[in-house]
Amino acid sequence: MISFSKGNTPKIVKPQEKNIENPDWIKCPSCRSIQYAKQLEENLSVCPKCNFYFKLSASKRIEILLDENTFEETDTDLSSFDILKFSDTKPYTQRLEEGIQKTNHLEAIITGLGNIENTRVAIGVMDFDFVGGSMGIVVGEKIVRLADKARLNHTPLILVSSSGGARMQEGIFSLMQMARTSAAIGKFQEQGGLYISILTNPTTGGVSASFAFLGDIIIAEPSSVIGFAGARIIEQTTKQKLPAGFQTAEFLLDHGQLDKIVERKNMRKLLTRLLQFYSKGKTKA
Amino acid sequence: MISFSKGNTPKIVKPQEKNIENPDWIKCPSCRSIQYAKQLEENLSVCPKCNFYFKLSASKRIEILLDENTFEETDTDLSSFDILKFSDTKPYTQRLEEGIQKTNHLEAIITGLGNIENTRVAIGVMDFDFVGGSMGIVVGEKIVRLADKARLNHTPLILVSSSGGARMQEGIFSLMQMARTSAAIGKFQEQGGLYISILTNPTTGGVSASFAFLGDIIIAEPSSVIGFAGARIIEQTTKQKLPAGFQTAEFLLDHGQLDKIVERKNMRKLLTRLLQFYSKGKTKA
Amino acid sequence: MKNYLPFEKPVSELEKKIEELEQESVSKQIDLSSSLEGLKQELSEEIKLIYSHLTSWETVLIARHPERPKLIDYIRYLIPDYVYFCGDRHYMDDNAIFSAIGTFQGKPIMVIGHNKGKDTKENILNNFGMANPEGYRKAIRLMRLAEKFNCPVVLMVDTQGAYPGIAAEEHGQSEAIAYNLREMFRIQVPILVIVTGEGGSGGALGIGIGDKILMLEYAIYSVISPESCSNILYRDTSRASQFAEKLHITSKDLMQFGLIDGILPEPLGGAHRDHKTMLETVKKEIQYFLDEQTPLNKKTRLDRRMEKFLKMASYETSLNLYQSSS
Amino acid sequence: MKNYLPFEKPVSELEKKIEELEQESVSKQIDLSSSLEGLKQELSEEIKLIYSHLTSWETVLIARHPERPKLIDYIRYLIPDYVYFCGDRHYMDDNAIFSAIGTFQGKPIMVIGHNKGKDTKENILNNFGMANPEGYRKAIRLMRLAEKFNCPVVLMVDTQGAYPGIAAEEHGQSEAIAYNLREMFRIQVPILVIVTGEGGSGGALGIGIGDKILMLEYAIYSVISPESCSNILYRDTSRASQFAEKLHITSKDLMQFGLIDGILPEPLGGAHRDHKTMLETVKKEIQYFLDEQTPLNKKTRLDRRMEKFLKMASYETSLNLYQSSS
Ligand SMILES: [Zn+2]
Ligand SMILES: [Zn+2]
Repeated sequence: MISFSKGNTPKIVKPQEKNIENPDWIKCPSCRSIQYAKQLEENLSVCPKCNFYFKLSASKRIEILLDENTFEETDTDLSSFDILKFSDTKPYTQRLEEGIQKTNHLEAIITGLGNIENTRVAIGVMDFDFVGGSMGIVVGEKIVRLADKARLNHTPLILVSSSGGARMQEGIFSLMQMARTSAAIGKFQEQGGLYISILTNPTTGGVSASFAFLGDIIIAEPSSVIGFAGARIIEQTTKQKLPAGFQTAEFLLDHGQLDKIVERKNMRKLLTRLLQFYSKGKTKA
Repeated sequence: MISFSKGNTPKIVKPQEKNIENPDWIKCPSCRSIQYAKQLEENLSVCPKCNFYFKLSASKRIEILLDENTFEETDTDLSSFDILKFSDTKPYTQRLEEGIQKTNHLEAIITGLGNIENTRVAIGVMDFDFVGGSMGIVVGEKIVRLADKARLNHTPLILVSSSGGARMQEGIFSLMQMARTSAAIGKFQEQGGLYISILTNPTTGGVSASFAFLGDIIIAEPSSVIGFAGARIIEQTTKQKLPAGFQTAEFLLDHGQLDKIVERKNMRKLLTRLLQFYSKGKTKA
Repeated sequence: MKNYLPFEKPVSELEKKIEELEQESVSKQIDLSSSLEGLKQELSEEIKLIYSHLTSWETVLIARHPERPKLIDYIRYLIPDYVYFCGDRHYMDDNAIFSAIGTFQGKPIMVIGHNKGKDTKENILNNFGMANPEGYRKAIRLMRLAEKFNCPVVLMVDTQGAYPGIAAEEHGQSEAIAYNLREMFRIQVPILVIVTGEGGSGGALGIGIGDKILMLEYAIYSVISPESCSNILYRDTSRASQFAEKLHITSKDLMQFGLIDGILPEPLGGAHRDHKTMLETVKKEIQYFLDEQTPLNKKTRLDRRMEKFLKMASYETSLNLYQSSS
Repeated sequence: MKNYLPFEKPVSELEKKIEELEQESVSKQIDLSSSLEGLKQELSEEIKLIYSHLTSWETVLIARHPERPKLIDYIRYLIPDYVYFCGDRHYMDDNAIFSAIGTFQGKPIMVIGHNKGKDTKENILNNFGMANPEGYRKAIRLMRLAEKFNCPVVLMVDTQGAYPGIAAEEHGQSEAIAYNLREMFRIQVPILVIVTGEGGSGGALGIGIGDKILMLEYAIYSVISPESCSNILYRDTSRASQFAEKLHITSKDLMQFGLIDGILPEPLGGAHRDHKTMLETVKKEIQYFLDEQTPLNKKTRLDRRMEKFLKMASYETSLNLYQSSS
């Protein structure tokens, strides 16, 4: 349980096991094959049968991308508060609690500094399991602060998105995070900083339409759903059938929106290469 | 007759009358109505019946756009030479001669300084009757020099295009004028200069794909054909039927390529307004 | 008035009565001026009463009122000698965004805004003011043109949101909005943002960054429309009016949150009842903004704009707000 | 060799003879080495003879040779650890332009070029290296990315021209090329342009502005293809070879005109006969270019780039050329 009273640092409770009945076996939602959980994890949560990408927790993503034991998390004390006293099918505070329990983190993004093949980077990774990876005040704030850290430390900035968009439950405060993160990233880029944006399934709405699409380089994981408006809303509004593969990474690549689609297992290698080009370019001959 | 020997200033011969049989009456190629020449000229060479835009000579265009007696032509001494000793259905030198006779000018562009409602501008106007308004070394040079004059005199720059593109007969020298004019205009714009590009029928090829599309503001006359590749070539290459109105000003406006389409009779008024906004914006409060 | 909102029923009845009485007075040639006087007084008080107790949902309806002044009304009033511009230079001219330069009290300004139509025909042509990526790209292109003219920019926000269409996604709606969010912090001339009607989500913000942000009294600004919010959470729109309240979307809410710099009061009964007064209020406010901006140099202006947005809705600011309110 | 050009007939015959002799030597187990030696000597001399008397039209055919090294060959050789990038961020990824960053002798370089395919399938996929506006927009976007990486750019030109298509016109082919022509003068990192095959008109120039312009020996660079020139003037392409001559499109012509900075000699019989040697020549030339550029600061570089193009093909320069040649 977590206490949301005026800015206290909340206490973290261990998340519950997700599959109470049979935690060792996981069914692939795409090909319906049954995978042994450990093996699936070793395969970076990509189905070995059909290549379906399971969502990855932020911690796992950091483990995969960064050199071992180099990650120093920052702004760990920032936790969300129910600024609008919002409640829908459940109170917002309950959604926050559930997010914390599910992810073992205080918010939908983990930020910090770490190394990729010995190159220091500022990195932020979103976790969809935390209120749909939505961006509220704390997510926005952590990105703003991270961009600032990257700027001051002259390190490249990497953000891994996985989000349904702005967090409705914080209303207009969420919307303004689009402006704030874009401002901070602009400031960082203007001073020569390299920002690599990695889009994973899904990256939509207010996250897609702000920092996620401001990358100097934009990379996506295969098959990720990426877009501004929801497919259902588009269908309702336009009364048209959506084209095949609409809003997938592959569709966006064809339409010029992405630099690359890269498999999860090759992401670290690609980042390593790009970071090395960047640091070699910056060093005087 | 004109002498093309090493850089001598050529002598100008009066152009022949165009309609030897019946110079007072002109047939509209669009609606086939017969127009009294004087009247047509008073109507700015726009058919009063069907609104067809006859091509306008550079001198006439300057007369229409500028305040009376304010035009000071520059670089009047630049005349083309047959650098490749080129000859096709006729020798290039003959084409030049014919151009001079037709237009009473030494090249396909007239450049100079003048006033529009008392605002000083640098202006260049192309004349299609001179070798199809094509851009060779001299046209390129005159634009480069004009952009430079505009830059040094801090006046806005206006170019009125009417051209089939680069001048084949000067080969690769013509192609390089695309780079040169674009460079000069970039230099002018970078220092805050306002460049208004006016596209008239036709503006295509190497002129379209260089200075003509670099305007801070791009205005076209109605129905003008504007495009990069020739319609015939596109049809032959793609084996597709061209859409209705393809490569007309109206088509380009729909496709976001133009700021405005303005009737010939309103062009001076529009320029006046834009120039006044510009100079008022530049003056300190 | 042609359109009455549901909660304006007493108003419509009174206005009907007044009209009848006026006709009677003319046709029967009798003096009913004292009765009329009384009714008009009553009407005015009724309106005052209703408009002093508006719910958020009622405000939404006013913000969307078809007779509310539209972008083109402001442009015609503010810069009657305007010249408008088209096109993103790449793909399309998006009518959902309209932009014009003109002389405002002796100096040029550029007005760019969402172009809601004044009737159905215009609305269809302008896609109800819901822009495609090309609209956002046109907008930023013209802000840069404003830089060249060294003229301030007034951004007028009035959209349900960016258009949720197939081509919009294909052409990078996300990229277009994101790009503007970043680049508007670099536009060197003063930018005044006025939310005149609906401030709908990213589609509003996409032309919503500036040195000063104002809202008309009955304008709204929201991360999501109340209907969509209800739809997402309950799969129907029946709770829209509740969410209008919960989302805190009125000018008063935003002012309290410190997210806007001011509220422009609307004439009695809303801007749709009296265009002239509304236009004049906006005009004065622009003049006031320009005077404020005059002494600032470019660097100061851009630094402040950046600071403003980095501070607004920040963790610290919001937490303080939260703590002081609970 | 799979493809012989018409004027290479003696070569093809000799090579066939050599092949037959070699097969005979193997199958009959006899020593024909002295005969072979003689034939090979003859072959070499034949090639030398042919390639020292090439007409302009023959050069055109070599420049278009299907087995000539293509962009991807250069990229694989120069920057084997390359990473490529896609998209204009607005509308499409245009395969006709390919672009990759990689390590060249310890430092990153960005190579951007027209992407002619190595076979029919690739050619169809890549539209024969004829770019749409999106290709030019991708190119300039990636030159700006190169600025961020502080890495030099090598532009490899090899196109018949910008694509004459319907969508190309709709999406602003003119604007895209014009924009690049202007913006390439502002790219702050060194730019080396190498015309490797066909330098076709505006489509070539659209990625053809740089600090140094080189041509491969048998590359061509022309304002219009000889066929189109003939077609426009005589309504058929029968005079193409004449116009190849008249248009002065060979590397030697351009060098004499002062429009390029150097010619990269091709291996005996053209680059298509010996990729390795050609690739190595290009590699050395890039190294040489990078060494030249190292001491320059950004301002000097950009000033010189601008001056270079303003002077080249200027009235004065061209008139002098004309006068000294007549
Ligand atoms: Zn599977
Ligand atoms: Zn007519």
